Amino acid sequence: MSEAGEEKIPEAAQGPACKSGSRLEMLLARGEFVVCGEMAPPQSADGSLIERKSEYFRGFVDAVNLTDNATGIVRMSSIACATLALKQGLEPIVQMTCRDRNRLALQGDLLGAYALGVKNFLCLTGDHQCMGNHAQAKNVFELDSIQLIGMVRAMRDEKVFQSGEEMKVAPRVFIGGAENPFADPFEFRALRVAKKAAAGADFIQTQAVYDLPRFEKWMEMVRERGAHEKLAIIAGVLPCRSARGLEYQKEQVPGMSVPDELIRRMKAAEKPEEEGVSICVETIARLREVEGVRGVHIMPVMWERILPTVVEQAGLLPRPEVGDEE
Amino acid sequence: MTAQEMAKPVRKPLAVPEKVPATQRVLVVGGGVSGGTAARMLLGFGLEVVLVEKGAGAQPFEGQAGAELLTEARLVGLEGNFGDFKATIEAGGQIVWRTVGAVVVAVGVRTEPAKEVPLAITLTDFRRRMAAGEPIRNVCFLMDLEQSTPLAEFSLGLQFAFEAAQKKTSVYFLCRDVKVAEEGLERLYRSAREEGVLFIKNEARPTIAPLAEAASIQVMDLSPGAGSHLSRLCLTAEVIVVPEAFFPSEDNPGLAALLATDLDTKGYFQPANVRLAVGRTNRRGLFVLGDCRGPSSVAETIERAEATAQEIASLLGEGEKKVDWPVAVVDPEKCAYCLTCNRICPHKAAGMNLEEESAVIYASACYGCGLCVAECPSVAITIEKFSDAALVSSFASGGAG
Amino acid sequence: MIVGKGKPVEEVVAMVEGYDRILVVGCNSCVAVCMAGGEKEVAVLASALRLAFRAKGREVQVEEAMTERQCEWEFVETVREKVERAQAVVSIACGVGPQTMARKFLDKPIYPGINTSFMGQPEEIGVWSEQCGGCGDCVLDEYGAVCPIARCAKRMLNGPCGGSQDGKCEVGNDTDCGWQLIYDRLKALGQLDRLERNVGPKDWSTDRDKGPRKIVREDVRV
Amino acid sequence: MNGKLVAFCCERSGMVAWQEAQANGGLPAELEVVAVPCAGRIGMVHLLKAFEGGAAGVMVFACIKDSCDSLRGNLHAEKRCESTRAILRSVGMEPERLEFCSIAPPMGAEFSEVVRTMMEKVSSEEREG
Repeated sequence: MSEAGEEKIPEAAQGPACKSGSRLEMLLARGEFVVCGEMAPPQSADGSLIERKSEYFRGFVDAVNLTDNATGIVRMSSIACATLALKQGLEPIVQMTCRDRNRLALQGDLLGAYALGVKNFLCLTGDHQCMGNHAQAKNVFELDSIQLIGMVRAMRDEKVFQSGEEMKVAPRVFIGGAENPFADPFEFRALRVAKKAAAGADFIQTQAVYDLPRFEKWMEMVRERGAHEKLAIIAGVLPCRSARGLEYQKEQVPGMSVPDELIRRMKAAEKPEEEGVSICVETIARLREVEGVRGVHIMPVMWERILPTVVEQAGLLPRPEVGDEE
Repeated sequence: MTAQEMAKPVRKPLAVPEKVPATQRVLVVGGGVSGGTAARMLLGFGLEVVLVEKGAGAQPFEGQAGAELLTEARLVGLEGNFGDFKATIEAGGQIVWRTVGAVVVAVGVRTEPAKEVPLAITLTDFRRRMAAGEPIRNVCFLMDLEQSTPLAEFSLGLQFAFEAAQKKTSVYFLCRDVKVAEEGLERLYRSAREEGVLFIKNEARPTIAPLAEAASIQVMDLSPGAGSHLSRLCLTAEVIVVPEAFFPSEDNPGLAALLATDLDTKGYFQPANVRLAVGRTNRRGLFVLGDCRGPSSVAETIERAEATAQEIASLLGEGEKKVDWPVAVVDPEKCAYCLTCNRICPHKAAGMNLEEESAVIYASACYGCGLCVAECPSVAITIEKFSDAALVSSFASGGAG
Repeated sequence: MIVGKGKPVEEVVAMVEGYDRILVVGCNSCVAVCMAGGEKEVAVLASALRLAFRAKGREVQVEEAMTERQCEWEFVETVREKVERAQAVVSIACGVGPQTMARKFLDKPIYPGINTSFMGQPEEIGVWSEQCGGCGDCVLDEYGAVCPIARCAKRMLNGPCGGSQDGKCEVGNDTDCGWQLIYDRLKALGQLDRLERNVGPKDWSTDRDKGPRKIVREDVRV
Repeated sequence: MNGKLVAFCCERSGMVAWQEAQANGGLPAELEVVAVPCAGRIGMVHLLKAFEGGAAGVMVFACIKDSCDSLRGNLHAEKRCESTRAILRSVGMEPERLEFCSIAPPMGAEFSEVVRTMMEKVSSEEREG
């Protein structure tokens, strides 16, 4: 390979104690067990939806993810939703995928979002467009998530664009990545975290955990590589409303592992919604015991109003204030 | 091209050899019941036999002339075609080559004995003893021991019980229930009963104690009409037979690739094709016999081995074989060397001529089916009798214009 | 080789609807071998066109011709006579062929009869798979000779995405996960350490992204 | 169209069945039989040429499943018939004019039946067309 050589990550990349000053960063730095939540942007131009949904998140989570045309379905842009969320007093995490934007658009959007007050960015490769509602689209994918993380880190720490040219004011952002411990090849999954840490990620949010033994095995491999000390692992959970929902994830979502036992439990439950919450709360309790897990990321897909209940039953209230001292 | 144009023969037909060599020697891989039977018969027909046996010993050859026994040996390569196969054999650490006219593969199956039963032998061992003609006074088959015996093994047990009874051996057949869910099984069961096989319904593991030259077996007979409710039976049998589970050998996929033949979905050399009965395969001169085609009874195994030996003898003739079947021919000028024929030929008759940089169809292996002719992208292959011209000639005159 | 597939016949019929003399030209190279544009396919398409026009009550003359390689001037020249006789030409060479014809026969409308898809290989009779993306800067050395650009749906250079499961890609259609293949291959070669390294963004200027490409070999050219 | 029917027959099955059917009588005079070594020898082009030559209906008689001497010849033939039917559809002809038929050597009566059905089909098409 001639051009795309090994990325040299200078010592400075380890960064100062405070990289962005985001609430998420501060709480993690203080050793708090953080809570993130995922909010789906509206599938229309109705910005007031963000306002309404914010009720379910304010005071219950430390930061909220705004997805970026997730699963290839067009929604209001993540950055626009993040600015609306900021107005609602929420701390947004902007998701950026490499599917729809090249390095020019990604850098430009990062600068813009930062100028609008966004401090957390989750760098993703993105679901393939054929899974969504615009399968005829041409994709970009000229960077992968690890390269995107590296690019954002270089902008923040070295004040350079991908071109190597310098900028006057760098975006001081907190950089996230994602990992799916349940996808294959399994042996690669911890290495990806290590590579993301090396590229400059500050935190990792994982795919929803149902299969705890596999998650624990993965965490063990992450710890072997020492990656959990270089970045914060935030484990994903997904409160599920029905057995059918779980079965759908098991069968239709690539790279998901859902134990049959959970599906049986949901099927046997008289009130599946309550059972779904219980499963989620139990999962959070077990995740808190796993060494190296620094928080949870709750993804209440199509069921955002349940979020306060989950956080409360998990005993994660009240959420700490940044100014608070323990 | 119009049909009329197509109907005109464009070039002279390419030459098909009149005769192909037919080496008077047969390679037999595996020296079990079927391999041994085939080998002995082939020798009897005056053909030479090279017997390749994995183990240290094989079925006795009676020191016949023309027989070569290679023990601790395996086939590692097979080039060439019918009449002129070049076999590479590893024997006792040495590599040897043999030219043979036909190949018989009879490598057997892998078996796993059922849960250990004291003093018992397996179905395969029993068959071996029967085949060797050992006199057995009485035998007790124990089926459905830990779990229900699979149908294939059950039917073999039934078959052996029947065959043993025919040889005046007294036979007890213990099982949870008689399985007849396969064509012919019901009939076999009735014949076995008629021959005197005693069926005993049994659900518990019997107690077995050794006697001087036999074993005593205590069971509860649950058959309807077996006395009050539970009657304790005490049987004496010289031989106790338990089923084993049969599995295709792990070597089969590698061997099949080497032989350029196919396995069925289970991994046996059993072509899903009624035309390939007896021991035939997709290739002329290549035969597969015995349990590696799927477990079968002694009688059937021997019958197939004999029929195959006869077929080989008639195929190999007397040193040369007249090509009296239609053969496809490649025009090297037109051939794009794309290997489509090589991939599509079911008989593995299409190879590569590295010097000509062209495909070549071996007359000895070709069946003249025309699959390659239909698919050749360069229209480089023809079968004289079934050319494009011949196929469209009847309606070419019908007025395409 | 370059792999393509014939266009639906009705699409071709619609292209040449108004003409009375049509020439169908194939190519004896890649597309012949991938059973899309060889002599047989020329005969089938020509036959289909004749039947199509006959069903519409028109007798249209459809001639057939083959070129050795339709991407080359000299070979295209060999069918000049037939081209000049025709009012329109249907080329079933890869996308290069019709363009070579169009540059050679300025007054002749040339229509494509196949959809050219990718550079790939035959997997088995009737199955072809994409293997090379023609990115202009080969990276196979790093990936055990399994191309992440052509064989990963997201062209990822640093490892598999989260949609890889049981060796298959999230795009479905029984597509193999390119990264599973890379991983398995490097594991077998004992070269998994190659994957530990962070690979920076690729320079795509050697790909299509710098506009139509041209290779000029000064050592060959005089 | 000249109302002819063309039957491509595998020598091992279709041809034998045809001979039996012929011996029993009653095959239409319009029937033309083309012998092939295996149905897998037939290409799409031969089927189309038959129609170009004026055939009103074309039939392919191949061995039944798992009894083809060339193992997959009958399957290839069936696939090519499917593709040819698709072409007939796109050129505005009735795909029913092409029939693929699995047949065993002694099935002379079935052979006659397939031909008779095809004859009826094409003559009703002619009337409607």
